[in-house]
Amino acid sequence: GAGPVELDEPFVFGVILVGPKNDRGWSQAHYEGGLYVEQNLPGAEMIVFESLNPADKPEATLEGVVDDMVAEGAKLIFTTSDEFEEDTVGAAEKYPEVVFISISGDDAWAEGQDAGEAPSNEGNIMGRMPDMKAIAGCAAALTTQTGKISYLGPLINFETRRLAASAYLGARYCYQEYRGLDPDDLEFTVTWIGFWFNIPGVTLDPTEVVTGFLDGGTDVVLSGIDTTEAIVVSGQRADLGEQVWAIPYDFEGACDEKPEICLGVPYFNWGPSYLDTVEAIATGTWEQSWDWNAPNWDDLTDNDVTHVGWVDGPALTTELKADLDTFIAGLADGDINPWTGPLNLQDGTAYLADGEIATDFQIWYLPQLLEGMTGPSE
Amino acid sequence: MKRASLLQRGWVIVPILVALVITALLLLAFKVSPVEGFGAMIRGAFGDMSKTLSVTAFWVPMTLAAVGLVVSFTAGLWNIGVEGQIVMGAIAASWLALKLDVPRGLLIPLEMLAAMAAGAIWAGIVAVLKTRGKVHEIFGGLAFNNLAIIFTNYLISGPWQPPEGGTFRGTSPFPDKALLPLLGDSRLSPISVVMVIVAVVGVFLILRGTAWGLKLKALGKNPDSAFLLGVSSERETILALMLCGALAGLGGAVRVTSWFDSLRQSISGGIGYLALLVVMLSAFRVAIVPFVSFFFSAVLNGSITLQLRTQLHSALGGILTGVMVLLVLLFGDIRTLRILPGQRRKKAVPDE
Amino acid sequence: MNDSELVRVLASIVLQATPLTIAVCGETITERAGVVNLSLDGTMLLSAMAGFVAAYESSSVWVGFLVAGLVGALFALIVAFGSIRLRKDQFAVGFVLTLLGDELSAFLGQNYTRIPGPHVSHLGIPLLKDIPILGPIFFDHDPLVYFAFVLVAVTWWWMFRSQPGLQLRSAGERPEAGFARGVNINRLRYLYTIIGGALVGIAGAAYSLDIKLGWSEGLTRGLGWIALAIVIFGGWSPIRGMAGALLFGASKALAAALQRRFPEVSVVAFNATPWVLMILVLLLVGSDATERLIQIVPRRYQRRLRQILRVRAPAALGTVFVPGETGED
Amino acid sequence: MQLQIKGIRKYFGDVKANDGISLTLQPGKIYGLLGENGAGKSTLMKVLSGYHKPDSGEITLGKEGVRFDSPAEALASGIGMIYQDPLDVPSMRILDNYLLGRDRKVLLDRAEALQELRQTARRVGFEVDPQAFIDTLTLGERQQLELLRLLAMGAEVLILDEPTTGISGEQKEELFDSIRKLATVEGKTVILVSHKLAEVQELCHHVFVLRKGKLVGEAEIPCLTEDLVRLMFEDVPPRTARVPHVRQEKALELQEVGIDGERLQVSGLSFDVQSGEVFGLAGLEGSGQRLLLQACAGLIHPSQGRIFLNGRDVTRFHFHRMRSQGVAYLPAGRLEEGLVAGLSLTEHIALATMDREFLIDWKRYVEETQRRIDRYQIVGQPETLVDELSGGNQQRALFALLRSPLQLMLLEHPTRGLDVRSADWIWQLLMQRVEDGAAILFMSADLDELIERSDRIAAFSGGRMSRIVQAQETTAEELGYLIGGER
Ligand SMILES: Nc1ncnc2c1ncn2[C@@H]1O[C@H](COP(=O)(O)OP(=O)(O)OP(=O)(O)O)[C@@H](O)[C@H]1O
Ligand SMILES: Nc1ncnc2c1ncn2[C@@H]1O[C@H](COP(=O)(O)OP(=O)(O)OP(=O)(O)O)[C@@H](O)[C@H]1O
Ligand SMILES: [Mg+2]
Ligand SMILES: [Mg+2]
Repeated sequence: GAGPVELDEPFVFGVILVGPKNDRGWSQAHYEGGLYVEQNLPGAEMIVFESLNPADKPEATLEGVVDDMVAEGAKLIFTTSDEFEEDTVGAAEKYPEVVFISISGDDAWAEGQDAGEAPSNEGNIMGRMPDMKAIAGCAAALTTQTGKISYLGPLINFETRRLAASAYLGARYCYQEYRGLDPDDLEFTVTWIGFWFNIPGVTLDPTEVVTGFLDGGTDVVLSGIDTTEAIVVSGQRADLGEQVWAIPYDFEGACDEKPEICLGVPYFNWGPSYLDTVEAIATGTWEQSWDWNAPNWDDLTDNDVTHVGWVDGPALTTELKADLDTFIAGLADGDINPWTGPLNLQDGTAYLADGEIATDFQIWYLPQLLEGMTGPSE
Repeated sequence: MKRASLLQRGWVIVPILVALVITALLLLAFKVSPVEGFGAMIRGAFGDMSKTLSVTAFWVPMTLAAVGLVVSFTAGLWNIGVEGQIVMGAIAASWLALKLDVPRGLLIPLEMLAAMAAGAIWAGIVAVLKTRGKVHEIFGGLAFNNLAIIFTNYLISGPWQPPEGGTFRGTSPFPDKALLPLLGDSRLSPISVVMVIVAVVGVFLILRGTAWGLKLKALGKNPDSAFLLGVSSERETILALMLCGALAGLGGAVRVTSWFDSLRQSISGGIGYLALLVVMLSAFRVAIVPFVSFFFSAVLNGSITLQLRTQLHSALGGILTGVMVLLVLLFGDIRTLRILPGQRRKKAVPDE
Repeated sequence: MNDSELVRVLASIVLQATPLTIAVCGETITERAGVVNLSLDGTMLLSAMAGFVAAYESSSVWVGFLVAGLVGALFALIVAFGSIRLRKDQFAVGFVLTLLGDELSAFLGQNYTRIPGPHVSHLGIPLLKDIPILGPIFFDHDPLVYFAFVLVAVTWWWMFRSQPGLQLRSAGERPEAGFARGVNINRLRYLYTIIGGALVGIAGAAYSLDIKLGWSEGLTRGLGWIALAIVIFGGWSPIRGMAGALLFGASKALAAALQRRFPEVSVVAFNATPWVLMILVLLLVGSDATERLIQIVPRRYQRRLRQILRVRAPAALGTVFVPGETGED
Repeated sequence: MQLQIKGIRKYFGDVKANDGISLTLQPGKIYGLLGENGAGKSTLMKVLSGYHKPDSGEITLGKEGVRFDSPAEALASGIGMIYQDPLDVPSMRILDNYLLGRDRKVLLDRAEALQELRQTARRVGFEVDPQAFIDTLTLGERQQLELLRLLAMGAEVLILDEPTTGISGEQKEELFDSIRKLATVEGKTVILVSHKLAEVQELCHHVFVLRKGKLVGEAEIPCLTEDLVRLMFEDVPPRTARVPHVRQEKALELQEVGIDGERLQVSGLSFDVQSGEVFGLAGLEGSGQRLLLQACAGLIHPSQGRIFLNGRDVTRFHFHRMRSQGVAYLPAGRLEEGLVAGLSLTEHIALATMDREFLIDWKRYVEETQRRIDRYQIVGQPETLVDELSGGNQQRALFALLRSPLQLMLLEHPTRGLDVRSADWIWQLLMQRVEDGAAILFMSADLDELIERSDRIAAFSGGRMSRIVQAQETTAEELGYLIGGER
C-alpha cells in the first residue's frame, strides 16, 4: 500500500470463488486475501460467493451473482478463476461503474493474445507463480532419493503447463547443480486429473493418482491442483514408514495437513494486491492493467508485501535448505533463470535457442510441456 | 373411478409444510432466522424482473426433461440417464452451432432437431442395453451420464478448444445466429417457453389420447399382461426412452443456446436429477410438472441469494426440495397411512 | 514395473477397494433379504461426513464409525419403512435419499472441509505380513482392511452356512415359504436392511477416516452407484462382490497407469474406464448373448460356466410381502 | 388328539369364503373335504393351518383352544399343511429347504438333519437326494418333500390340498399308500381336500362337503357317489346340450412339433384341429399342454417341426403377429398375465381391440365397452378398474377382450374359478365363436368339462401327448389312464 488510506464510507467488494472458501487451496487463498483487506482497511467489507461452477450449481451464473453483489453495493468484484474470464467481460460491460478483476486472465494485457478484449473497467491480476514453482521443483530434486518426481496436474492449459514446466526446470537445475547428478536421469511425470479439483466419476480421483505415483516409486509429489490430496495421501504413506515427501500448492497453510513430510509450499498471497486495488478504487486512482505480480525476493513469506510466496516445510533438512536458499538467492538477483535456452518442447521442437531467455509471452503461452517431462501436453 | 375426497386431495399440504418446518429448524441450527432465510430466498427468486426471468430460464430445460420423464415413468422406466441425455443434446446443438454456417432461420431449428436426435439416441442405447442386454436402465443411464460429461470434457479440452488455447471452461461462444433470441437482458428465450408449452400439451395429449400413450400406461403397470394385450414391450420401451431423451436433449440445446452461449463443462450439472424429483413430487402427472418445476427453480435460484446474504451453504435449497419430495412420497397419500399401527384396514364384518 | 512395484500397486488396490467391499457386502445382505436400498450413494456421502465430524469432535475414529453406522442404519430404516410398511416404491424412496444425503452432507459438513482429523492407523499382522508377496498385499494394512476380509467371510458363512442365513435367503427368494416355516419375513427384512445400511455407513466413514482422510464435498460421489452395480456383478454373493470391488479398484489404477503410458491419448478418455467397465460387466452377467455363448461350449461345462458368468437375482427382490393376505388387494 | 373346529368365519371383502363351519376330526382317520370351486375348502384349511386368521370361530386341539399367528405356530401344535403349490424355496437344495424352519439355532446340524430326512423318507417310502436343487424336481416330488418336512416336524394332523392335481398316477399311488400308513399305523389325522370323487372314495373314511362357505353335509365312506354329487351341487344344473360345429377345414395343423421348455421337453406333436372344433387337452399341471398352447400362440417357438394356421406356415410367427392373424390366447393368471391392474375396462377394450390408429376415440370405446359389459354380464362400469372387479368378473372381462373374427382360440382353464352356472354361460359364448368358424384348443384340469365340451381330447403326460380320443366315446376313467401316461 502507498500509505494509509481512510475510507469515508463503507467499501463493499465481492469475491467470487470457483470452489469452497475452505478448500485449503486456491479458493481459500483468495478468501483470505479478502479477509486481509477487511483487516487492513477499516470500512472495507467483503461479500463472498463460493463454489460457482456448473457442476455444483447449475442454476447459478456469474452474471446472476454479480447482479446480486452489485445490488448489495459492491464497487469491485474479483472473479477468481480462469473459468470466469469470458463471463467477467460480459459483466464488466453490463456494469461499467463497477471494477472487475479477472484473476489469472490475460484480457487486459496489451501484449497478450486477447489484448483489447477487456472493457476499461476490467483488470487482471496474477501472482508470478512460475518462480515459486521452480523453487518447489528444486526442493523436490534436492530431496528425492529415487530420482522420481511426480506432478499432480489439474487440467491442461497455458497456466498449468507453465507451472508444471517451471517446476521441472527448477528441479533439473538443482539436480544438476547441487547434487551433481545427470538431470536427464530425473524422472518427472505429470498426470492430469481433468479438472482443478476432484469431480467424482468425471475426473481421475487424485487420491488414487497419488497412490499410483507412490506405488510407482515416486518419492516427492508436487501438487498442481486446488485441493490437498497430494500431501494427505503422501502423509498416510509416510506414517507407514515410507520415505516420501509432498509439496502442496496455492495456500500458505497447506503444510499443516502433514507438516512432517512437507518440503514447503508455493502459495498465492492475494492480500496486498487486493488491498492495492481497493485503495486505488477508493481514491479514484485505479486504472486498467494486467499485473503479473512478482514475489518479494527479500522475504518470500512477508505477507504484507509479497504476492506469491514460498514457505519452507518442516521436512526440509538444514543442509538441503542451504542449497535451496542459494537457488532462491540466485533467482532473486537474476543469476539463475531456469527459463534459459536451450529449451525444447516435448515434441522436440526448439523453443528457446541456446542462451535465449524466455519472454513473459513465451512463459505465459507455453504451448506444450518440455522435453524430458513425461505426461500428456494436451 | 371414485373421486378423491377433499381431505385426500388436501392432505398433501401437510408433508409440504413439515418439510418447510424442518428446513426452518436447520436454518435456526445455523443461527439464521427462518424469516430472513426464506425472505432472502424469495427475494432471490422474485426480487425483481431479472430474477424472475432467470428463474424462468432455468425452469425451461428442467421442465422439458421432467415432461419427458413423465413418459418414461408411465412406461415403468427409471430414466436416470436423463442427465446424460441433456448433455448429449447440448453437445449436438453445439456441434451445429460451431460448425454449420447457414442462416439463423435454418440453423436454430437444425440445432434443436440435432439435440433431440442426440438425446434420443443416447436414451436409445440405454434402452437397447435394457431390452437386449438386461442391463437395468438405472445403471445404463448412470454410466451414460458420466460418459456424456466425460465426452464434453474431451471436446472442450480437445477438438473444440477455443483457438486462443484451452481453459476448461468451454468452447468459444457461438455466433449470434446460432443463439436463441433472448428476452431483453435475460437468458430466457420466448421460443424456449413455447417449446415447453408444446411439450407439456403434447405429452399430455399423447398420454391421454393416443394409442401409444395407452400402451405405455399398460406397459408400465404390467408388462406381461400388456404384452398379451398386444403391446410390443421392446419397441415401446425403446420409444418411450427415446421420446424422453429427445425432450431432455432439447433441454440441453436450450442450455447452450440461451442460458450459456457455448458448450461448458457440466452443462447440466444435475438438472436431470432435479427433473426426476420434480416428476415424483408431481405424482407423475404432466399437468402438474411445470408448476412443481417452477417451484424447484425458484428455490434453487433463491438459495443463491440466501448464500450471499447468510454465507450458508446453498445446498439448503436442495435439502428443502429433497425433504419435501421424500415426505410427500412417504406420507403424501392419506389412504396408505391407514395401514399404520393401530388402524389396520377395515375388514368386512359378518353382517348377521 | 518390477516385482516390488507390482506388489505395492496390488496392495494399494486392496486398500482402496476396502470401503467398496464393505458397502457391497452391506447391500448384498439387504438385497438378499428382498429389499433394494438404492440410496447407497447418498448414504455413503452423509455417513462419510458424519463419521468424520464425529471422529473429529470426539478425537476417536471408533466414535466416527459408530456414528456413520447409525446414519447408514437410519437411511436404511427409512427405505425399509417406506417399502415394507407404507408399500411405496423402493426405488423412488432410495433415489430421493440419494440426492438428499448428498445435499445434507454438503450442508452439514460445510465447516469441516479439508481439515486434518483422526484416522485409522496402520496395523500389520505379525508373521502373516512377512509372507512373501501375499503378505504385503493382504496383511500389511489398516485394521479396516482386515475387517472387510472378516466381514466378507462371516457374511458368506452366515448367508450360506447358517440357519439364520437360510431364513435370510428365504425372505429374498420365496417369502411365503419362509413365512410358512415360521420366519417373520418383514421383521427380518427390517433387520437386514438396517444392518446392510449400517455397513454402507461404515463404508462411507472408511473413506473419510481411512482412504481419503478428511471430509470435502462430494467425497465419495458416484461410488455408491458403483457399489450397487458390483452387487449385481457379484451375483449377490459377498465373495464375488469383493472380487468385483477389487476389479473396479484395479481398473482405476489401470486408468492412471495408462495415462502415463499413452500420453498421446486424450486425458479424459481414461476417466471413462470405470463406466465402460460397469456396462460391460453387467452385460456379461445379464445379456442373452452370454447365454448363447455358453451354449457353444460342450454341455458338461455349461453349468459350471453359467455359474461363473451369469447371475440370478433373488426371486422376490423388491417385492412386498403381506403375511396371510396375499392377493387381497 | 381330537381336532375340533367351531363356527369358523372368514370373509374376503364381500366374499364369504367360510361362513360358520364346524367339524370334528378324530385321530387315525382320513377325511375328505369336498366342494365345488370356490366353496371355501382351501380357505378353511388355511385357517386351520395358521396361514389365515379367522374373522371368528375357534379351534380346539385335544382339550385346549388354540390360536395360530402363523403356519409355523400351527405346525408346532402339530397341524401341517401341504399346499397345491408347494411352499418351498426353489433355488435351495433339498437339505437346506428342510433345515429352513427346522430349528432356531445359528449353527446348522447338517449331519443330523440328513439322517432325520433319510429316516423319515424311509418311513413313508420316498427316495430323496438331499443335495438336489428343488427347482430340478417335479411337482410331485416337491409335495413329497413337504410331507417329509411336516412329518419330521411332528405333524399329527396333515392337510393335503388337492395333492393329486399335479402328479402322475404312479406318484399318486405312492402318496396314497404312505397316507394310509400314516393314518392307520401312526394314528395321524389326515384331511384330503379334493373334488375328485373317485379319489375320495378310494382313500377316505369320512367326507365333509362344503358349499358356498358352509358345511352342507357329511358321509361315511363308502357311500353312493351320486349322494356326494347332490351334496356338492344341490341341484345339478342342466348343462346346455352341445351341438357339434366341426367343419372340414384344418384351422391348425402341427407337424412333428417339438418344444423345449425350461424344465420339460415336448416332442413329436402331430395333429390338427378343424375349424369349428373344440379340442381339449387333459393332463397334470406342467405336463406340456401349456407349452403347446404357448407355441401355437407364438409366445415360444418350437425347436422342431412346423405349425400351420389355415394352411399357412406360422412356425416362426411371434405372438403379436399371430394375434393379428386371428389367434387369441387366454392365460390362466388373470391379473398377472391377462389384465393390467390399474387400467379401466374401457382402457382394456381399447388396448385389445384398437387397430393401427393413432388417436383414441374414447367416446367410441366407452360405448363399445358398455356394449361388452352388457353382453358379457360384467358387474362394473366402463371406468371401473379391473382390479376392482371380482374374480369371476375378471374372468368375464378376459373374454370380453377377445377380438373378432377369430380363427383359433387357445385357452388355459377357461372356467377356472367360475361357478357352474357362469361356466356354462361362458361356454355358450365360446360355442357362438365356434359356430362362426373358430377352432378352440383348451386345457383344463376338470375332466368332466373336457368330456362334455370337447369334440376330441388328448392328454399330456410328462411331455408326451397321448392318442386322441373322441369326447363322446371316452370316460373320465380312460382319460385318467391317459393322464397317467398309459396308452
Ligand atoms: N386371499 C383371498 N382374497 C380374496 N378372496 C379370496 C382369497 N382366498 C380365497 N378367496 C375367495 O374365497 C372363496 C373361497 O375360496 P377357496 O380358495 O377357499 O375355494 P376352494 O373351495 O378351495 O376352491 P377350489 O376348489 O377352486 O380350490 C373364493 O370365492 C375365493 O375367490
Ligand atoms: N408381420 C409382422 N412382423 C413383425 N412384427 C409384427 C408383424 N405384425 C405385427 N408385428 C408386431 O406386433 C405388434 C402388434 O401388432 P398388431 O397387428 O396386433 O397391431 P396393434 O396391436 O394394433 O398395434 P400397433 O398399432 O402398434 O401395430 C406390432 O406393434 C408389431 O411390432
Ligand atoms: Mg483470455
Ligand atoms: Mg382350493
